[in-house]
Amino acid sequence: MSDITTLSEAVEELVHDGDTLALEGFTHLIPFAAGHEVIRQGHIELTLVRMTPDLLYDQMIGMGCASGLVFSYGGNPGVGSLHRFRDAIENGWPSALEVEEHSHAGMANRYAASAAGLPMAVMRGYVGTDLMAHTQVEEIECPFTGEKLVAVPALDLDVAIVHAQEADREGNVQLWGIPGVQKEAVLGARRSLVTVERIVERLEPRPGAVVIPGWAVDAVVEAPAGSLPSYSLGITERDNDFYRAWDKLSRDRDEFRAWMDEHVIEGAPA
Amino acid sequence: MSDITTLSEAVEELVHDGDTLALEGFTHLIPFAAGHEVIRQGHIELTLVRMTPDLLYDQMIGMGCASGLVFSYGGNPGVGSLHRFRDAIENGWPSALEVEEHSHAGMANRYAASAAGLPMAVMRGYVGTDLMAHTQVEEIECPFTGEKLVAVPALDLDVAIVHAQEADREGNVQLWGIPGVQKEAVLGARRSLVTVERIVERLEPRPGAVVIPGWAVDAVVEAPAGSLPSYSLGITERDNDFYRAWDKLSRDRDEFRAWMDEHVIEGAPA
Amino acid sequence: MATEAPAAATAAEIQTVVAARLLRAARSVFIGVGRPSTAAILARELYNPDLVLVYESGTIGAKPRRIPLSIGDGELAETAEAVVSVPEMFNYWIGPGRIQVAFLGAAQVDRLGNLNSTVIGDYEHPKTRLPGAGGAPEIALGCPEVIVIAPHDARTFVERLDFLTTVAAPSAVITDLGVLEPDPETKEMTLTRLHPGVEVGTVREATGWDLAVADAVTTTEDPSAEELAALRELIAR
Amino acid sequence: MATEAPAAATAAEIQTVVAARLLRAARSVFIGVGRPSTAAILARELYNPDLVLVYESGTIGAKPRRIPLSIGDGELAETAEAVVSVPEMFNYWIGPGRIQVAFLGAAQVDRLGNLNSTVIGDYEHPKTRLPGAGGAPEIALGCPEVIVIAPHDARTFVERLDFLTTVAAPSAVITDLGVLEPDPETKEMTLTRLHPGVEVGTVREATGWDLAVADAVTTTEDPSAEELAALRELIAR
Repeated sequence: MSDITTLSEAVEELVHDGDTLALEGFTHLIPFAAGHEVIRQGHIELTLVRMTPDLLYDQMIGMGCASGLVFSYGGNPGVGSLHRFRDAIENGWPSALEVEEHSHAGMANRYAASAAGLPMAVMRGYVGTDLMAHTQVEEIECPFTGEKLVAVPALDLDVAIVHAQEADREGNVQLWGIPGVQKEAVLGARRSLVTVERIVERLEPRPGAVVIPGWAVDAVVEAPAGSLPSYSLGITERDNDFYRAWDKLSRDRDEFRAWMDEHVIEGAPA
Repeated sequence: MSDITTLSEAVEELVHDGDTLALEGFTHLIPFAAGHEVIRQGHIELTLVRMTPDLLYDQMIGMGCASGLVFSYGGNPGVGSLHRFRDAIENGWPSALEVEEHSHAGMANRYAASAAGLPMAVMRGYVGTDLMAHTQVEEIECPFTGEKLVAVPALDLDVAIVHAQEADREGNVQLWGIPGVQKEAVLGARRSLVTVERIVERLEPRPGAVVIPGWAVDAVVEAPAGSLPSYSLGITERDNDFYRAWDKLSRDRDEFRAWMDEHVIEGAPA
Repeated sequence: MATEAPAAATAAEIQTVVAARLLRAARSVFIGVGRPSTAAILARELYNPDLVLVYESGTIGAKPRRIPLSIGDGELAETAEAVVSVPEMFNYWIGPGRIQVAFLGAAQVDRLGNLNSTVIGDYEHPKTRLPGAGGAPEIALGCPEVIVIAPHDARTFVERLDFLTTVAAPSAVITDLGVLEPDPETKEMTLTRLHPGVEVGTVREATGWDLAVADAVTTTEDPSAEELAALRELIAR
Repeated sequence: MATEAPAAATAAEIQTVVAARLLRAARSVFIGVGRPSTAAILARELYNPDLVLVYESGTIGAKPRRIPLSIGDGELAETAEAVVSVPEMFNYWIGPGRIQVAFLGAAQVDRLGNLNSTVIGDYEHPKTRLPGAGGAPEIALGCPEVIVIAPHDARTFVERLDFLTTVAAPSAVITDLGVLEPDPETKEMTLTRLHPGVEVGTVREATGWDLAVADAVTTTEDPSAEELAALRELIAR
């Protein structure tokens, strides 16, 4: 049974400077509220892991939380660049960012290997690309057919944080809609936190739902609207206007910092 | 879009003597009606693949359909032995049966590799057991950690047959309850047949359902009660009495043959 | 009105109750059908309502009211917290050791607690073809603690397995005569406990190797009236 | 009442319509956001109602009524035949080649149709850090047919990629000026079609390598009034 606690307590207990931390959610259910709490607590030297850094990691990188980034697609979906991500890589602002990048298939398999407690996963890919020379991937031969495949290493996650629609009072979690790699992230990390839109008496089984038993999660926190400007299918809607506005808001370092101060640092929940 | 056809036509078109054939369903949704049609059509020299041969493969083996069996647990669950399976292995009746056995984890990973179109899957297991020397499994080293893991080869399936609760008129399939390895079997085989309890106008999304799009399936056949004496959750109930009765019915070769003649050979649907 | 005194516990009932008691503090247990399943359901009803029952069919946190005949019975799916595919069960749940205790049975057990469920006799020309490995090898490898439940006789407890199906290294072997536990040094399964009324000599005779006996062999606490009543009521449902 | 004649098709509109037409007979198409997604949705509405749209977010058979901003928009999940996890999407659907056609974009395209979406400049000290590989490398490897959709200019169509992200070997590159297809012998992307009003010289100038031109260059059929109206109505929704 997972602890049902507050966001500040959960982040204090589970996240430490220097951790390797995954906040997952593939376009859907991105745990913005939890990421903002990590920013407010001033954590530094984090290695941030996420397939699609999205606005959340743009914010965390721009606020100086990260010394490393492991990812596969660092864009503002449908809009363009992530300016804080680019500024960190291109100019080392606010600090140098060590980058380890993969393809989506590679990252997905790395998460799956972590969830399985295996050191690696085997797949087809990478061969012939320049990624091969710039990331962790090794050729491996099939002992039955002789085919050359590639191996990618499991992710080594200290903490995973995901957002879901619901949990019950025992901390059993249910999410539905696009499931991404959230189950793999939670199962693959040493410690895990799930923020939810609402805590309910009893989980009503839903079509397409992923259920994670409470005993496989360390902490559950109620965080209504906690995935905005991403969304929680059936409860909140994606704020596409904010995704577009971010392109301008985030271009200038000072404007970005001012926005974060006003909306994230000062905007702490009681 | 899959063809919606009759059971006899589908089996005639998709199953050929000598095929490697998987009829899957882990305790639940075992495709008995389709297996009986394979028996009626007199197919021989099949290599039958199934994690748990169960009564269905006991029947198919006893009726002389199989020259090979690939499996991981050949018992009558909760009851005891499968007598036709044992008679084939111990005494070569009605003909010799070449056996290739794995653990459940090995078989599950072999199905998953087939569904992924990969030649093999990597896992932990087998090491230290006598299975290692009697089946297809090879040591493989993790290129990142040096850990010795094992590789199992993908299944090479000509045909997969599974049973589900529902399909719509486009042949989209929905099953719910214990999902077993049915999705992997269908996606991993060259040809696939799904028998269903009922064809509906529109699939109503269900909690815990696995949906397989019609374009990923070759043929869909309506076969009400087609998983009995196994069951289709929400529609039919497992006939536990028959599983117990089979222990006696199947011990004697003549009694077995008489029962099959009366209930399967003569019991052909119009 | 006088109630008839209940019949004394049978050896099988004692075995089941002893297995159930081992789950008093367990978080989760992996079980097949038969006596292990009965013991785990009993433990959940009597001592440990939060015990998570996991069956290899894919049901996590099943809450059966009756003893299932097969590990895929509908009631298990309908009462489970989560139902997953077989590949997910082995890869994401069993392999990484998320299920704390595994209850396993076998046709043969050796002095280190290794198991045979494949063949009696030669593999190529078996005297008796058994069902085979099923989930056992990777369940034993993945679960942090393995407990073996087997009938105590010399056909089962053998000097040498006809086939090594599962490397088990159990923390305990619960039989209908007593309990064996690994010697801390040699890891050999050693008699540490006798069920009520059983003599050491009986266990020795029912064991196919020269059975080691602990210095202080304890005696199993008799099943309480409540335990016996609950077990019998469960079986009768 | 006289209706105003619609404005002539823009280069971007022609590019989108040409891409959509290539999906007339396709069974399934893998798409990201932007012009590829618009083209595929248009194809489904105009020519091929059974076309299966697949987004890497995990939605198979999505039926969006509007152009999604992101590949994970709620409408895609709500209208899909099936929604799967990202590992399942890549391992069970894309990897084995179940999705027939892939529409890919890129920041740079070379003469063999290989793609860069990683960096402009040196990898360690990039001039411009681009988003990175995303799903492209394994989508290009898995899908039987790859079609590249890119704006035609010399910054995009380069002699040498700054980074080889995706080995694509496309069957066609659809630009806003025309269509390139691989020469059957050399596999070099060769100009085979011009959009209405475009000259060969314009395309040569907009290409960073010495562009090969097919012996018989055809001209793209003008978007019909129906195609244009449908595209504009879709974008306006």
